[in-house]
Amino acid sequence: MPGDWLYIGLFLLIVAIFPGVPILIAAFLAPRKPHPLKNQTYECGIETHGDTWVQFKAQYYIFALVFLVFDVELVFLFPWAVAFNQLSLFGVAAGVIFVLILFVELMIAWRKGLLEWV
Amino acid sequence: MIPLSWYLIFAAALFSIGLFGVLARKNAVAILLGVELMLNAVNVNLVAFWRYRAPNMIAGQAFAIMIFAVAAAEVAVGLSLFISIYRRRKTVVANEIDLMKW
Amino acid sequence: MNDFLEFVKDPVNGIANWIFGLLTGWGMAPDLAGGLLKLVGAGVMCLFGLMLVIVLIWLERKLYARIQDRLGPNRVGWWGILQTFPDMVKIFTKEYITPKGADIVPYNLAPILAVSGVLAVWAVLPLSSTIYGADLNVGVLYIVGVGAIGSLGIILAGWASNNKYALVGAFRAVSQMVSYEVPMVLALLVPVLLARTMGVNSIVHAQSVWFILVAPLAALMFMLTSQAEVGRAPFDLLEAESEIVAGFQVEYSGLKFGMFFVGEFLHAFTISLLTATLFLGGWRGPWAQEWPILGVFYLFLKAAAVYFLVVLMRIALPRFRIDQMLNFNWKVLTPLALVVLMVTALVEKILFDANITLQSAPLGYVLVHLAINALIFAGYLWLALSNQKQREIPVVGKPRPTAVPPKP
Amino acid sequence: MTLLQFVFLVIAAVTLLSAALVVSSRNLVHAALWLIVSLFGVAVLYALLDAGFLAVVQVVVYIGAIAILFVLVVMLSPVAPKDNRSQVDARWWLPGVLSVLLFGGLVWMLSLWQGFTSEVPPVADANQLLVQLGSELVSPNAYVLPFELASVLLVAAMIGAIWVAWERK
Repeated sequence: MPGDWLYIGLFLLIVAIFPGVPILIAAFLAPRKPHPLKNQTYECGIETHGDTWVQFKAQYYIFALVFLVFDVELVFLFPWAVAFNQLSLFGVAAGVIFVLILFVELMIAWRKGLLEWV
Repeated sequence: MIPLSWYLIFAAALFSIGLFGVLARKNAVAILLGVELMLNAVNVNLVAFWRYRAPNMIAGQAFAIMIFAVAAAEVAVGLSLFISIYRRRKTVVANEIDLMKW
Repeated sequence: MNDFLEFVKDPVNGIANWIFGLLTGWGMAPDLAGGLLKLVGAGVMCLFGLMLVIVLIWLERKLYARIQDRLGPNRVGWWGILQTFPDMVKIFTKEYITPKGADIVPYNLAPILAVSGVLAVWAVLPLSSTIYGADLNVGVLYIVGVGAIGSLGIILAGWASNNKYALVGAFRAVSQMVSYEVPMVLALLVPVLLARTMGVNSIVHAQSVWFILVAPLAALMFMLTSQAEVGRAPFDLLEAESEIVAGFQVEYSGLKFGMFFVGEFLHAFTISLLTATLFLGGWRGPWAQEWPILGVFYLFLKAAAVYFLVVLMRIALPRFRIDQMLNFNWKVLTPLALVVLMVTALVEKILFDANITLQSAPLGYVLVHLAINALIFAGYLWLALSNQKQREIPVVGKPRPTAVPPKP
Repeated sequence: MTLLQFVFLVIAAVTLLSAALVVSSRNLVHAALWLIVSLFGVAVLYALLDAGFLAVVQVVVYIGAIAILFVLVVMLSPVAPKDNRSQVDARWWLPGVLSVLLFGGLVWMLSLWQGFTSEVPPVADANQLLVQLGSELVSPNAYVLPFELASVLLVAAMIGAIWVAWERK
């Protein structure tokens, strides 16, 4: 088991290095001729107007919020699924009720119109 | 092998840094970031105690999972309050949110 | 001769054992030699993944061209198979243009994250019964976790570019990738439940009958949602050219842009590999157990078949609108996935108590699960269609003829 | 010093450093990104503690969901990135002293405890642990009530949070 985690650690290190190396190599191969006009922000050819970081709709946030709650709850279910053979009927029912709560939650959000894109 | 003390000192340091963030930062989101650090420090402690003192009982891991749920709920509500306050009062500074302070 | 046969059956482990023997023979500590070998293995696996992209790009361009009644690349090499190499030379010598006001560190980190988030999945993929990196007992969750790192790269790219289109692309990426992760995780729970394990290799071992036969709905949902995770057509809202220029990658040039490109192609093939592994039996096939090298062949054959479907979807379907995309996720896939999970768990428990498992009575087991899946799907279709009638589509504007003949 | 100790020290240093940057960087997006590095370090520590499941859950939940939510909110509020004023209170030294005192006090109190330097006992196979965790989470003699309550809590939090954040027309 520790061997597996060692492999994962090494793999993550390599995975971070491998895409970086070609980018660095290309930085040496590529020409470098900066120009104030060239380095402008590209927004359809017209000059950029105003600040980029303007306020966006809270709608994006709400979807991320629903996702957060679902994600946390679903992670709980993984050990339940792994231990399925050892579970009594009560245990299985507890897990199913857990999913049912999620389902009801989704229905509430739907009925309240929280899932509409406006 | 790593002794338990290393983990405990690490967690204490992480908790203290988080506490500093909560007390010293002005921005409401930054305060929440500090709270996240503190919750993580607690989680490290729980898992370390489970591993070193009671590896046969799974309690430490189960508690840590509950803390994940609590952290998620806290972030969800806290950030929503932040967005709502920002929309009404155009401020993110915790000191300026003083409508309840008389 | 016998040694040679063993070597042919499993060349990868043969070479690994040979190097290990060589290193320890030189007096290296076995632990260190083992660690070094793991490092080399990880490096070879990554390199293999990245080299595969060269073939994939050619393959996809060729398929694209065939469906659009063109020839595609056909000048460099046989059937244009070497076309990618001149393209690489070109992209390597392109200038990096960093836009004014960009946040330098996140800006440069984003393309790396976009590739590494995909490549990291390969750490737990079993290529055959003996050729695998790590048989992690939480492999499935690991796959979900590193997927999150990939979407983080896209958000960073959009934010750090100091460009409004890029930022809109990043927001769309969040709402899309993050939303589609919910049914994806739900669909992944089904094979975990059926195999009673999260280890990817153990899931392959458990599939004496392919899980696509036991859980066809979960397999279908996994394919759809992972396609959305990749962010290709019909789910390519985050880089929709006609709406937000190129989305999060608009300010990238040269190989930094190329890395996003590589990441996308690699991701498309990786989800095919995952679908093949989790639902199509992975490396399983005739004699795959005795001849591990055959397992690699079977796995890639299955993955290629899935990849063909993925590419076909990309070519044939038009892009969703953002509200359609979110509705499809939250009002179609997620409720369906929740119901599938609940019913599968209950049926599985009843069958397990009645001692009908995949090992003891495969035919009955598969038939029951298939029937349940068909029932859920039929019920769902019936519900959806009966709701369809009540809904009316709001008319935005009256259609009018484009050319009205002038009145005399 | 063994390899594990070396890995622990490196990871702990990186985690604490990025945690310090979380509470001190002026740009909030950078603070949120440092938080991600810090959380990843904690995930590695879980893996070192033989809690592989928690390590991946940390990545899925914290980095995949909570940190993304933070980044999103910071990007949603336009003042954050260009606000170059000091982000800490004028009296920042007071919490600073308090934190250092707390750290010192905690370490001092823990060092009095005789279990402070306990060595690591053997642990069951990782897969067995996972099965144990799964069956205890839904067992009536263990954690089934917190398990279901966590679900209800998250539902309540989600609905409340959406209600608060919803833009009323």
